[in-house]
Amino acid sequence: MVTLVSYIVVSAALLGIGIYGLSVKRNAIRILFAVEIIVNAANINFAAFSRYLNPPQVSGQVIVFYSIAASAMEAAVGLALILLAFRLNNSIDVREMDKLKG
Amino acid sequence: MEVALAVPPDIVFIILATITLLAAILALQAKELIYGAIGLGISFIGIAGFFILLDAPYLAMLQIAIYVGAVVVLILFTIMLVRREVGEEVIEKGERGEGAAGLWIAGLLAVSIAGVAALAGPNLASTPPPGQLPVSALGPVLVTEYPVPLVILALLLSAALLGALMLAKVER
Amino acid sequence: MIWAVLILLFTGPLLTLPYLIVFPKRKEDHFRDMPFESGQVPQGEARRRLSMQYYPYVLMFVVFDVVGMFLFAWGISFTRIPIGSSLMVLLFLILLGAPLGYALRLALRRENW
Amino acid sequence: MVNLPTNPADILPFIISIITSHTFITLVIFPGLIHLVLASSFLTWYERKLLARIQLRIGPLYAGWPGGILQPIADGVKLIFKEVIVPYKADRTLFTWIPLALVFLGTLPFAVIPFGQNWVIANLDVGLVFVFATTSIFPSMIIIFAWASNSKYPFIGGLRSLFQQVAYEIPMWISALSVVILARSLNLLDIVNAQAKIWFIIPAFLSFIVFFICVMAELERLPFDLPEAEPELVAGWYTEASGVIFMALFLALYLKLYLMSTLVTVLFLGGWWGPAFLPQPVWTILKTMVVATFIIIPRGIYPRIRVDMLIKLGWTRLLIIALGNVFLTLLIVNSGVLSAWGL
Repeated sequence: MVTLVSYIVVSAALLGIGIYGLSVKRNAIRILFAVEIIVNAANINFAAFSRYLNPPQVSGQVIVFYSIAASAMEAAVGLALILLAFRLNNSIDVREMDKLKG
Repeated sequence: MEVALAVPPDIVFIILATITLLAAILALQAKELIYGAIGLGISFIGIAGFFILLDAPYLAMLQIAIYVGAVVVLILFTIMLVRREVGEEVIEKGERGEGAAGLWIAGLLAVSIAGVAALAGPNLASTPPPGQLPVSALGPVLVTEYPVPLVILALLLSAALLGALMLAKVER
Repeated sequence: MIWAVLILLFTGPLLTLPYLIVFPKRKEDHFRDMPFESGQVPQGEARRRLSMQYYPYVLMFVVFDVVGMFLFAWGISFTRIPIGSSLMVLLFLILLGAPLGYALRLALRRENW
Repeated sequence: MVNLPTNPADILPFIISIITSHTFITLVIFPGLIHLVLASSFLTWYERKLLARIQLRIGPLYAGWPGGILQPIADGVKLIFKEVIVPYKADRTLFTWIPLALVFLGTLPFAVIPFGQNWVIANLDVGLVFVFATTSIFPSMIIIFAWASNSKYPFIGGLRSLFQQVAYEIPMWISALSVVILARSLNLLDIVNAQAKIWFIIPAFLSFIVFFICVMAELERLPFDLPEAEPELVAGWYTEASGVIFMALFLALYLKLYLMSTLVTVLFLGGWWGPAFLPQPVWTILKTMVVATFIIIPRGIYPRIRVDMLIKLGWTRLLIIALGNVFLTLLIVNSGVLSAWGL
């Protein structure tokens, strides 16, 4: 039986995968993947709650809409930053981006 | 369709969840970044499947068109731009020791959220209320109830476009 | 969804059968498997870093993808939207017009990339 | 669920009832798989014949009557039994499976294309967006395939293909938007039904022009065939494809040609509407073939355009015309000129 809880569980699992990638990975593009996965986990929750509320609400879907738009833009800027970092450092390892360190 | 090939939603849900989670893991763990991007795309498609199950078909199409159609393209493009000539993934070596710790943190977080949700389960709605929203219900709400976020969205889009361009431009 | 499953079921065997017939793992033959370069021996790496020139257009695509999907959501139901709110959409597009023009100006200058 | 028969004697009638059911016919025979494979292979023959006639040649001749119409089948058999060469150091998995995924993606959008009032597989409410969403996955597949083949020409071609399809997708969507505004629906059945009295090519002529140009660019047809430019790039992004892989890619490309032609028909040329002496699907297919002819003909007569012309045409002219046309359509619809035709 698919209930609201099953969606929350899937989204929690996605969140866990995302957090794992965020904390462990050193490749900047991988970290961006992790961020996208986390945003998607949140989107599932919005859509699920909006569907299971009574009466059916469209606001949840609108939030997902804005969230998708915002995270697409975040990916665009993030990838531009990665390009810039690659040009300056010749590496996309986040541990090597320590030019500002004293 | 008159012969309703009524696949029980549970099976569809389980298959979708498996695909999504495995693809998300592939996105992070694949050796080549290209495979990672493909895994990310498959995971996005799985989430679009969830949106269809949740009676939000427009969101599913949005997800596929924006994420799989645009963001994955941009990611692939960037991967090909930042490739090193030799030695694809020198970075991954130092991760071994931290992997276990990260796994513990992430697993703990996910399990605790899922546990709380399962405990609160009886209080949450278990069956969705009947009645789907038509696709055309999204537009009026988007434009009439949220006009200010709309303008902010326009500003965000322009800022992101110009910012990303200025960042990626070659300084001379 | 049924359609997708059925296509998988049909195109799968249809195309994997020849795949299986044709694809026994054979010994690698360096000369036969060489990439085609009009008869010349390929030099250097094929997957060289690509030029940045195309980057701004892909970026513009990502932005206008979002705009396009938004406009579809507005377009199907615009009869039920008061005309004042539709002016909001006009404002939205005008706000985006200026960055588009500037981005195109940046993108068309060859020395930037 | 369908009740499965328990008595062995009932099995044959049960199978017959399944095969003759409308669902099965729509899925497998008419708008379904057999029709799609036949139509796309017919299109390959038709294109060769048409181009040959334009260039005062004869084209395929020997395989089957009339005019070598069985040529696609002969080609298919030949390609299946040819040796597949995977280039040295290529990514074997991606190189073999991406073409299959492309065929899958090429067939998927036909689920929502209506060939007649009852000849549609899935009556989706978001049909048009579904078509656009599925076709927008093509460019990333192509660049992955080009990357996987580890060769220079495919890589340059794949890059150009990505860039071009990305540039022309936006004007295409926005020009389709004025059709959506006229029909007030994303469901392709509703869109065709709204054209019962007047085809949308008349109130939305400008967007038809923009849409058609964008379709040609999306399909990488001359004058927009920069991704496969034979004199420069050998065969563009599928230079290294051979045997079955080439067949799958070719099938996917022609499925996309057929898809785009039907889409133009459905959106602008009134779908199945026509004098009643022919059944509805026949009208759809006839109009589709006319559109396909107009897509193919420039290949015989036009030269290729330059990259900068491509950019300027797509991102400035077509986008601005499409956006302006949306507001023109809004004005037309609000002024009530079209109320005589029920719009």
